[in-house]
Amino acid sequence: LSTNVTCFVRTAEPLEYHRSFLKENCRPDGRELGEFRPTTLNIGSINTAEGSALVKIGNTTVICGIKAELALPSSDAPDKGYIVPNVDLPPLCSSRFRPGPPGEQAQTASQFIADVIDSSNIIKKEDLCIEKSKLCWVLYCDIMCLDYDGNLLDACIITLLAALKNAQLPKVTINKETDLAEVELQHKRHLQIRCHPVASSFAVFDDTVIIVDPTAEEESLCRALLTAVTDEDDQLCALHKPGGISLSAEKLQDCISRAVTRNREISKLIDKVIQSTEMSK
Amino acid sequence: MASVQISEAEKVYIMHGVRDDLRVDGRGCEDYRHMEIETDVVSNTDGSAKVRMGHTDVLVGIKAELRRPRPNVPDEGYLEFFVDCSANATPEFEGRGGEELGVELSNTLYKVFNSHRSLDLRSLCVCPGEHCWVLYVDVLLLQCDGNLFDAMSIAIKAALFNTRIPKVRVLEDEEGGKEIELSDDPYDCLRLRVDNIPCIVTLCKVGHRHVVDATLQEKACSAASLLVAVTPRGAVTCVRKLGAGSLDPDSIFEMTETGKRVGKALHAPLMELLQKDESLGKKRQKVGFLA
Amino acid sequence: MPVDTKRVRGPEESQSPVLFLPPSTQSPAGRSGQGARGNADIRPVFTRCGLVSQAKGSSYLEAGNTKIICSVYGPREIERKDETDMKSGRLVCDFRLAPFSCRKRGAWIQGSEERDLSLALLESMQPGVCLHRYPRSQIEVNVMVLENDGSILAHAVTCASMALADAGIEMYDLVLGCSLRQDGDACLVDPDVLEEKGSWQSGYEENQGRVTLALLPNLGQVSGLQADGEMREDALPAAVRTCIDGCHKMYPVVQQAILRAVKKKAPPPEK
Amino acid sequence: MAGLELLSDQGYRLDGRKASELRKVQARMGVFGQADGSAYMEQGNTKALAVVYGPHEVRGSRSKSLHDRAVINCQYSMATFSTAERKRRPHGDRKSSEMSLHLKQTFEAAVLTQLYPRSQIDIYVKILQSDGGNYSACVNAATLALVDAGIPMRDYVCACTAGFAEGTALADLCHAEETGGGTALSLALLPRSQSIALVQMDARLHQDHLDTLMEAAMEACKGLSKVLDSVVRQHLQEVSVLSRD
Repeated sequence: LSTNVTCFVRTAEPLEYHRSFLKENCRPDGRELGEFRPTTLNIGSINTAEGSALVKIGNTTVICGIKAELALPSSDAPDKGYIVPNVDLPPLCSSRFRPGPPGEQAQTASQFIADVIDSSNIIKKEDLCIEKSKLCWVLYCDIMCLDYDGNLLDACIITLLAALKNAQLPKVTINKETDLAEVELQHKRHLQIRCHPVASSFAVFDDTVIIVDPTAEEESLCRALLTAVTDEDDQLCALHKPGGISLSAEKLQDCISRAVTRNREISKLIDKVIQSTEMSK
Repeated sequence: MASVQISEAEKVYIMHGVRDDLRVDGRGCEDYRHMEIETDVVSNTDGSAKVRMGHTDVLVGIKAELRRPRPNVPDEGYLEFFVDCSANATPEFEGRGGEELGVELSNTLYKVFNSHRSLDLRSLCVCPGEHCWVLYVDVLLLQCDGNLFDAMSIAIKAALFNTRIPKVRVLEDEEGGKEIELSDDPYDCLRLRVDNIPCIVTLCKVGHRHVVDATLQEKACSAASLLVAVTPRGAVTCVRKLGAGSLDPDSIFEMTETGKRVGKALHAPLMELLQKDESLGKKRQKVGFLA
Repeated sequence: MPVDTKRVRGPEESQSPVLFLPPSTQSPAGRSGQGARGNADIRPVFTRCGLVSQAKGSSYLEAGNTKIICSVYGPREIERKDETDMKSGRLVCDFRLAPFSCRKRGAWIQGSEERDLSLALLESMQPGVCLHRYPRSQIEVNVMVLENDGSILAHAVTCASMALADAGIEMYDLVLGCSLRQDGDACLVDPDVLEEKGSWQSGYEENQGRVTLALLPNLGQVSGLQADGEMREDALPAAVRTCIDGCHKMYPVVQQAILRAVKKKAPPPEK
Repeated sequence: MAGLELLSDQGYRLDGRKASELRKVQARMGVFGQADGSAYMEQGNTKALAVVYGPHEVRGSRSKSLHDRAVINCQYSMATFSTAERKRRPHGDRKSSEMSLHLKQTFEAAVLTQLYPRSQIDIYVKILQSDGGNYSACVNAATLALVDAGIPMRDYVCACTAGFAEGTALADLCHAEETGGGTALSLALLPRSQSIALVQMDARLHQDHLDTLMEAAMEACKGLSKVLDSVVRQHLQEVSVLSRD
C-alpha cells in the first residue's frame, strides 16, 4: 500500500514529493544532494567518425561523433579552421521532442557548446589550418542525445571533450604542381587539446536547496538551473543560468568549487578510459 | 496515396469477380486497360509524352541541362526525377498535400531508372569531370485511378524515346581553356537508346489471385501489391512490396513470374507504336488534350 | 537557399577528405577486412532491449560494425486528425542516419534517402502490428543508425520489432530483416558497406543486385521486399529464399534478448 | 529591350499577326472523367488545363464556410517543364499565390455563389506550356471547366491581354511581346454586360492611351467569348448526340 501512496503523491504532487526527500538531505533516486549519477564513458566506438565518444550520466545518454572535412578558410580569418558543434535532441530520446527542426532547447545547447569551445580554447583554430587562405579542416562535432533524463549540458561537454581527444586526422598536403590537396590515410595524428573544460549543472529548489546533476524530473520542478564550466586550472570558462530565481554570491561560489572537483573526477575518468581503449588495441 | 473507400459488399463482389478471372470492367486478371500514348506533346521540352490508362493520366516532360557531373562518377550524366501530384488529380493534393506522395514516387522512379544498365549514362557526359547532361524528368499526375507506377514508367520510356538533346562540341583554345558550343541545327541531336529501359508492372493481390493494372477500387480490396520492373528482355531490375499487408513467399514468386511475362509482352507493342508514331513525323496530327 | 538559423553553421562548402585520396587507395580491397566469413553467414549480432529509459520500449542492435538504436513511444493520441479512419491505429516510423554514421558526413535535415527508408520500414512493420487494437492512437517508432556498415534497413526492421515487443505493443509476430548482395555468382548475406557497393555501381558486370526482405517468421509471411539491380532469372527467387533463411538465423538471438528484457521487468518468483 | 521591334513598319508583329489579331484558340471540355468539370485550352503556344471539383462540403475547418454563399478555392500552378528555364517548384511561390488570388477574385465575381451556401467550389488550373498570357488562358480554361461542371455563372468570363507598342494597341501578347518591354494589361470581362471582373496592369502608361488599350483588350475578350461560346455549343451537341442513343 505504501508504494501505491508514494506513487500517487509522485504523480499528483511531484514538488511536494521531492521536497519531502530534500528535507532529509537525500533525493528520490537515493542520491545525496551533492552526488552525481554514475558516469560512464565509451570512446571510439563509431568507426565511421574521425573521433567519437558515448557518455552516460545515469540514464542520460549522449553520443558525439566528429567528422572532419576540408574547406576554404574564411576571408576574415584565413589562418583558422572551423569547429561546428551541433546538439540534436531527436524524438528518439524522449517523448517531449518532436521531429523537425531543432527546438529551443537544442538550439540553446548548441550555442552553449559553441561558446564553451570559443571561450575555453579547447582546440586552437589555427591548428586546423593546413595552408593559409587555401585549405583548412572543418570539425563537425555532431552531438546527439539518445536518452534524455536531465543534465544534457554536462553530458554534451564530456562527450565532446572525449571525442576530440579520440579524434585523429589524416595528413594532408597540397601538391605544389597540381595545387590539389592530397590525403594520406596512413599518417594520422591526434588533435592538440589545449584545455579540458568540464561542466557541472545544478538545480535550485525552494530558494536555498541546491542539488547537482538534476534528472529530467528535477529539472522540470526546480526554480532555477545553473551550469558552470571550469578547466583543469580551475579557471571558469562559462557560466550559464537561464533565468529562474536569483542566487546569492556565496551559493554561487559553492557551486563553482563543486565544479572544480567534478573536473578532476571527469578528467581522471577520460584518461582512464582512453588508456584502457588503447590497451585493448 | 489517393484512394477510394468502398463498402464490404462491393469488396466481396470485386473479389469474387477476380476469382473467376472477370473483373468489374470486363477485363481478365492480366489485362491492361485501354491505353493511349502520345509523344511530343509539350513543345518547350526536349522530350515529352502523355499516357492515359483508363482514368489515370500522366504527362512527362524531360528537360536536359548542362551541369557538373557528380564527383563519384565524373564520366556519367544523371537523371533527376520529380513527381508533381497536382491538385488536378484530386483535391487532396492541394497545396502541399501531394508532396509526400510525390517524393515517395520519385524516389522509386530514381531507383528503377537511374542506372547505367537501363540507360547509357556515359553518353550523357560531355566533358568528364566538368560538364554532363542532366535529364530532369518531370512527371505530372493529371488524373489518378490506380496503377500510377505502370503509367508513369510507360510515359517516361516514351518521353525518353522522344528526347532529343542538342549535340555539343567542346572547343579547346590555345591556353587550354574550354568552351562549349551548341549545335544550332535542330536535326543534329543526340538520341537516347531506350532498348533496355524497364517498364513497371504492379501486381495487386486481390483475394488469392493477383491482378495487373488495378483500378483504385480494386486496390481498395487489396492489402499488398508487388512492383516489378521488367526490361524488354524479361530481366527483373527492381522488386518492391507496396502497401500495408504481407505476402507469402509462394505468391511473391508467382507474382514476379506474372510480372515478367506481362512486362515482356508490354515492351514490343510499345516500341512499335513509338516508332510508328515517329515515322509519321510532321504529318502526325498532334491532338494532345484535344482528342 | 534558405539559411538554417537554428543550428551552428559551418562554412558554406566543405568536402570529405575521402575525395582527395590518391586514386590508387580510393577503393580499399573488398572483403578481406571482415576476416573469414562465409558468404551465407550473418555477422555476429548483439542485441539488447530497454536501453532508453524515457521510451515505452527500446532496443539496440549491433551487427558487425552496424549499430542501430530504436525507441518506441505510444500508443498516444493521434497527431494528425484530418484523414485516416479512426478504427485502427497508426504506425509512424522515423528512420534517421546520424550525421557521423557514414563515411561521408550526412546532413541534419532528413534527406530523401532517409524518407525512403522510413517508408520501407513502415511498410515492413505494419503487417506485424495489431493496429486494430489501438484505435484513435498512434505508435511511434524512431530508428537511429549510429554507424552504417551495411544492411541497415534489414537490421532496422529487426531492431524496431524488438523495440515494439519491449514496449508491449501487441503483434501478430516478430518482424525480422535480412539483406543480401548478389555479386556475380557470389551471394553475400548480410553485406557490409564495402560489399554493398562492390563492383555493382562502378562496373557493368552481370548478375548484380541487392535484396532486402522482412519476414514474419512464425506466419511465414513476407512483409517487406526490396530488390534492385539486374539479376539472373533464377537468382531472384533463390535470393528471396536465402534471405528467409537468414531471417530464421536471427530469430533465436532476438528471442533471447526479448526474453531477457521480460525477465528483467517481471522477475520470475524466487523458489 | 530596345532592340526588339514589336511592330514592323508594315504593321506585322513578331509572329506575323496583325495588331488586333488573336492567336489560334483551341479548346476542349470534359477532358477528364473523374473531375466534376474540366477543360483544356490552347491559346497559341500557351496551354492550360483547368479542373473543377464541387460544389461540395467545405473541406478542412468549418470556419471557412460562408452561410450565404459558396467559397471559391483556386490553385494556380505551372508544370515544372512549362517554361524555357525549368522551374524548381510547380506552385507555392509568390507569383503563383498571387495568380491564385486573382483567379479567385475573378470567379467570385462571375459564379452565382449564393446558390450554394455553406459549400465550396475548387478550381485548379495548371499551365502545361507557357508562352505569354498565362492568366488569361487560365481564366478561359476555368470558365469552360465551370460550364462543364454545370455551375451557373452570370456570363462567360473571358480574359485576354493587350499591350501597347509604337502607338498601337496589340491584342493577345505572346511571351516575347510580354517581356519585350512594352506595357501589358490583363483584362477579365463578362462580355454580355460589358462588366469588368478584373483588370491588372503593372507598367507605366500615359493615361491618354489607357482608353485605346482597354478598348483593344475588350475587343479581344469579345472575340474570345465567341470562340468559347462555339466550343461550349459544339461540346453540348456532341454530348447530346451521345446520350440520345
